[in-house]
Amino acid sequence: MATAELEDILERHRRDPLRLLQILIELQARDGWLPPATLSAVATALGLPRARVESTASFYSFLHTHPAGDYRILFSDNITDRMLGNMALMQALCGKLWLEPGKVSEDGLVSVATTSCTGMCDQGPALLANGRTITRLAPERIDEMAHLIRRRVPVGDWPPEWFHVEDNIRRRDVLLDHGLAPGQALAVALDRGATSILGEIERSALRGRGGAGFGSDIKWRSCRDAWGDAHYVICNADEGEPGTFKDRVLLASYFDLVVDGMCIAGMAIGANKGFIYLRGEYRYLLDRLETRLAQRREQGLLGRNILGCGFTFDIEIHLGAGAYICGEESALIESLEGKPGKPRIRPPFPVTNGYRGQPTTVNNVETLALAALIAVRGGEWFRAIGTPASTGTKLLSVSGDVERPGIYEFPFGVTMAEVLDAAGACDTQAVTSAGAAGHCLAADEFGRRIAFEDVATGGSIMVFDASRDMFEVARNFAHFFAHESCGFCTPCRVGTAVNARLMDKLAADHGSPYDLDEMAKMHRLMQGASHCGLGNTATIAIDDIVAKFRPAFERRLHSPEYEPAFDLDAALSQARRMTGRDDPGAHLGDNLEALAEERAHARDAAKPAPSSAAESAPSKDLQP
Amino acid sequence: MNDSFLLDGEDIPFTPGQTVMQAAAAAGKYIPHLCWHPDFAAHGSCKLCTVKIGGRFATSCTVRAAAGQEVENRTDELDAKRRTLLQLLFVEGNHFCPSCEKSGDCALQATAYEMGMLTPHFDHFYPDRPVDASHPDVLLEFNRCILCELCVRASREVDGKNVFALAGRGTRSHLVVNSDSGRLADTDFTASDRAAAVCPVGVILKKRLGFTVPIGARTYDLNPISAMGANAGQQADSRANAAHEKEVG
Amino acid sequence: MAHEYLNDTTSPSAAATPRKLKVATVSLAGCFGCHMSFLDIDERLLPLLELVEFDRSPLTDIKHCGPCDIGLIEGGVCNAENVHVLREFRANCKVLIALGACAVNGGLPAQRNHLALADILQMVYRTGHGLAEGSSIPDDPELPLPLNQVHPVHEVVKIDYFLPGCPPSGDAIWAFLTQLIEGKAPSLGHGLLHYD
Amino acid sequence: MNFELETASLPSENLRRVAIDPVSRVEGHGKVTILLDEDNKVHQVRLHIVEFRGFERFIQGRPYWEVPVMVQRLCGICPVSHHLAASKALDLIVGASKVTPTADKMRRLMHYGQILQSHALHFFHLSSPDLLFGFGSSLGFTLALVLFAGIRERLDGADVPLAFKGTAIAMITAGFMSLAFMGFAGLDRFQ
Repeated sequence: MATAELEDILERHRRDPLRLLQILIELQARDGWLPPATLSAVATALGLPRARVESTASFYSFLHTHPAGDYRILFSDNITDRMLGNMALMQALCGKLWLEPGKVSEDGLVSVATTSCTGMCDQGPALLANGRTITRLAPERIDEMAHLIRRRVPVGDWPPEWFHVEDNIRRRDVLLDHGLAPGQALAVALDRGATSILGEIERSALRGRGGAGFGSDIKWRSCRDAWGDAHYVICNADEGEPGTFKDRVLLASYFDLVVDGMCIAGMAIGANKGFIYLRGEYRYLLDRLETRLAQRREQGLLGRNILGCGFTFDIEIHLGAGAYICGEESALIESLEGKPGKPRIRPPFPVTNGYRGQPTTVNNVETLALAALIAVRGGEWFRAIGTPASTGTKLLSVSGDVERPGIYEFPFGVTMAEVLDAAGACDTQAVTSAGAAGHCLAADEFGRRIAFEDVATGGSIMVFDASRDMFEVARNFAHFFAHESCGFCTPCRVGTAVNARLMDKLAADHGSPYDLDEMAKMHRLMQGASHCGLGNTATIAIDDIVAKFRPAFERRLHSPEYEPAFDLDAALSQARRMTGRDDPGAHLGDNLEALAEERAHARDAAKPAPSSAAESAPSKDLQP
Repeated sequence: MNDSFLLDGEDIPFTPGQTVMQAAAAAGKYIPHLCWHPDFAAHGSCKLCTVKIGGRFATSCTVRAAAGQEVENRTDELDAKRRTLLQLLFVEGNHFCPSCEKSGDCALQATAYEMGMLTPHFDHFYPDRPVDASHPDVLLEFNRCILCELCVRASREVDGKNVFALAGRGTRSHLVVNSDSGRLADTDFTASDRAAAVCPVGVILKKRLGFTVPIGARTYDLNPISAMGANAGQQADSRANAAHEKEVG
Repeated sequence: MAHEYLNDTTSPSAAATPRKLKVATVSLAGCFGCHMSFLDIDERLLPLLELVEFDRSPLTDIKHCGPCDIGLIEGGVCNAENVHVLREFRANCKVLIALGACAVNGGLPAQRNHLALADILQMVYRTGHGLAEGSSIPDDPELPLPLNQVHPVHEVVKIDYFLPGCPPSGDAIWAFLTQLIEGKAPSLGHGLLHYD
Repeated sequence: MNFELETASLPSENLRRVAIDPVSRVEGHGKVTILLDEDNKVHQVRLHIVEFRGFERFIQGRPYWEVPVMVQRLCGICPVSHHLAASKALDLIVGASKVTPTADKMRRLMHYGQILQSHALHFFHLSSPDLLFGFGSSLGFTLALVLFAGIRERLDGADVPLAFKGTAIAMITAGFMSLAFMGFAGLDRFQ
């Protein structure tokens, strides 16, 4: 990377150490990886210790500190992608490019690997090609892709229809049919003023749509009342929960409402600056969103002196780089500050000590959009929808074994059965109500209602029909959490790894009831001892699945007694290869039982009489 | 009368702003811990200091003490949870105590003794981690790193050098040093840095001090870590004292 | 817990004198240091011999372990033969005790685990310093093949008790065994519990 | 030249294989295989050293001062020998070609201590069981132990030089006793 180009990037980012992650993302996009020399140059330019730059560069999945090929293909590997056959397609692509998954091809041309859910479960299987999303993969598309890669055709010149992303909106309600013009809500809010708007939000009893369900008015009020030399509004568009793609649709087709919501939040808490933390998997939206923000600035709907009311509020979009943990608000803020996404010690909470230590409100995309709607329609109107404890509507991203995967907007209180019916699910065996980090409902629970007081959800509804192996679902989740754990605290860092290994042990037919007890032990350990929500929720779905679909696990238990996790015979592979031996003694496979009999026989023969051990003279102890 | 809270039924006074751990340590009461150290900002990652306050789990090194709190500390349930956490740490790295010069001065080992850990229980990871002997006076043996970041904090907060940082994510997390080559020799680290005498395990070791103190005379041979009371947080290294006596004596 | 089983067989019922517990010991990939430490209980061997009798062990030179109450396993699982012997002990012993660091966590021999076995064999028998020209890796079928990694015994069979130390001191072994035989869950206080 | 490792390739007429496995009268792990024909005439006998651990490879890359402590674990009966061998190797590395008299004396003392311990061990643990077990073992073995325990009790009261108190004097007595018990060695022929 010529220093001139590096200087250009650093200049554009005003050599601001807080923008370290954004700088690294641009460098990664240009060079395909981040060589050590680049890390050193960036560290010097930003006046940061090189170790700090290395710790950020090595944390995020989409930043590579080792060569990853000119083409970096990442297959989305959520359980819904598996159900749509992504593994076969990946093997096919690897076959055509003569490489193994996870490795770079000999000539450094291409690497193929997996990544966590890319938010395309309604039009999967999907992959990221150098960070750009390609949906609806099929064998022909894979064949042509291999062809394009071998002929070194730039990703930008690949067939445009590959990159097309549908909204798949299936059921609209008050939010998706809001009918407001861009800036309309903002104008109303500016007209009514902060106190009145806060009153509306309070009357609406709006709760966070990211999944935690924290009262938005409480968050905004405590943020406004916190002292600080600057206040910030952050739109959490990380949307990393597997099976969730509602924010994708809001950003793609309702962006103005979201921006209005951010400006309203800014006005309410007295902030002049907002950030949108856009997940790296949605990079394809970046230019479109930046253009729209620029237009709004021209139209006086953003930036200085909005609508002539003297209110200044501007928005910066920061990209994530592949880290599910950055959905946690304090980890998101760490990432916004150019650091690895490791959750902070809480308290203090972001509302008092957030971005740059200043009072910050972090709200989900959907929450901000609803706030704008409430500013116009009023709190009472909103409160009349849904249930008393869960007011308003909820966007549900429904995927998996359904006729019509997509976005369904329902008032809170809708039963799971109604949602499944609307989506055209049949013969449903199970549903995960909050992606990998929530509960798993069996058929007898579909009467339960989607609401914070019953089935709480961030919007990810993944449906599994009777043909699905629920063990594989649990195993996919276990690997997801082991891959996404930030590694900060012992129970989650090592606990998720142990869980993933236990799942692999069962999958390799080495399982026994002992291993199911170990999983339950990990569940108990991580509940309450983990540093953040990831560790505390990493085993909930798994624990549910083991409890409600035990046969799917029992089928996997190879023996009632404890078995080793590793394959005994395979453990002799290197020795066999080096010695060239293949005689029975060189194996530990199915001859184990036979050898045990033989030894038992030898033992009985060796002892003439069942006398006490001392009598038999050792020197005459010759086996026949 | 300033405020106080109950720790296993005992009254512990505290001054406002103190965490439960700080107040307990000041009162000479031992709460198991690995990543906490009285001289540095709390970290809250090892989770050994998990207690129960009013029936809810809490990380005692980060949670503020409050009047009237009822804190459960050395209960069977919590010590069992701590044993499991220790087992996870033991299988994640390579901890070969028999040939380790920090044995007997190692907080991980002493805490495991205190919790009565007899087996690592889980399947070992046996990771492949490097040894960096490049620095003339200090050895870095990453096999024993428990990612407590005491060295990171010491080097940043006291030495002002930022020699250490954690890189990677999840179980790929690992310690890195602040040099282009990645070697300790190419940093401004010296054996007299505060960060050189803070490692609770056997990663950052001053050279030429190995096995100077005979078995039986090392810090935790003499008394268990729980008996170290307030200075339980001090990273014990009888080898340093031995070397000091040698120079002074 | 397994030790309850031990308790009721030795509680002297009025009529029969207490049956002696059958103890078997073996060293898998161990160095016999733990067996030596076992002998370090010195004269306390006598009271122990009133409670137990030895089945297979280096002492009695019995080649195979018959049905026993307690199996003391020293050493990790390093080769195929260790697997057979360990499984034989599991099949025959009511209670298995992992004795010493090798059995408990792989011990020193497990320091090879981060290396590829193929490279180790290559260096030791073919490319190492001072080897005769053309020397090769032994391939006699009588030799058990080494596993790719050394495993602690609990990673191959279910183990009931663990007695760490390299070696555990004679006093630690004595305290551990006597508590176990009295039917108590063994615990080692400060000074007895060591990993080095 | 590439010499073939000699192995027990069974010749045409089948020989019966008898294995003494494990060989337990020595530290370490071994196996003896004997090939006999029908009328029990021995054709081939081999001692197989079955244990491979790879110490020589995995001590590479370790801090040099750890190696003596690591290689002790090669053998639980003669750890001192391996420790001293490693120390001597390190003498060359650290340039201590001339070892100080104290160090030399300490090394000899350690080695003598082990020799005494090994002799007692070899007699009481490794060879005497063969002799005594063939002779009503619990009686013989107990006899040896009671004598040994008795002598040690008497030693507690005896005026033993400070340097020899405790284990050292016990080992020396064990050494003398093992010499005394050598007298039983010839009894085996009366089996």
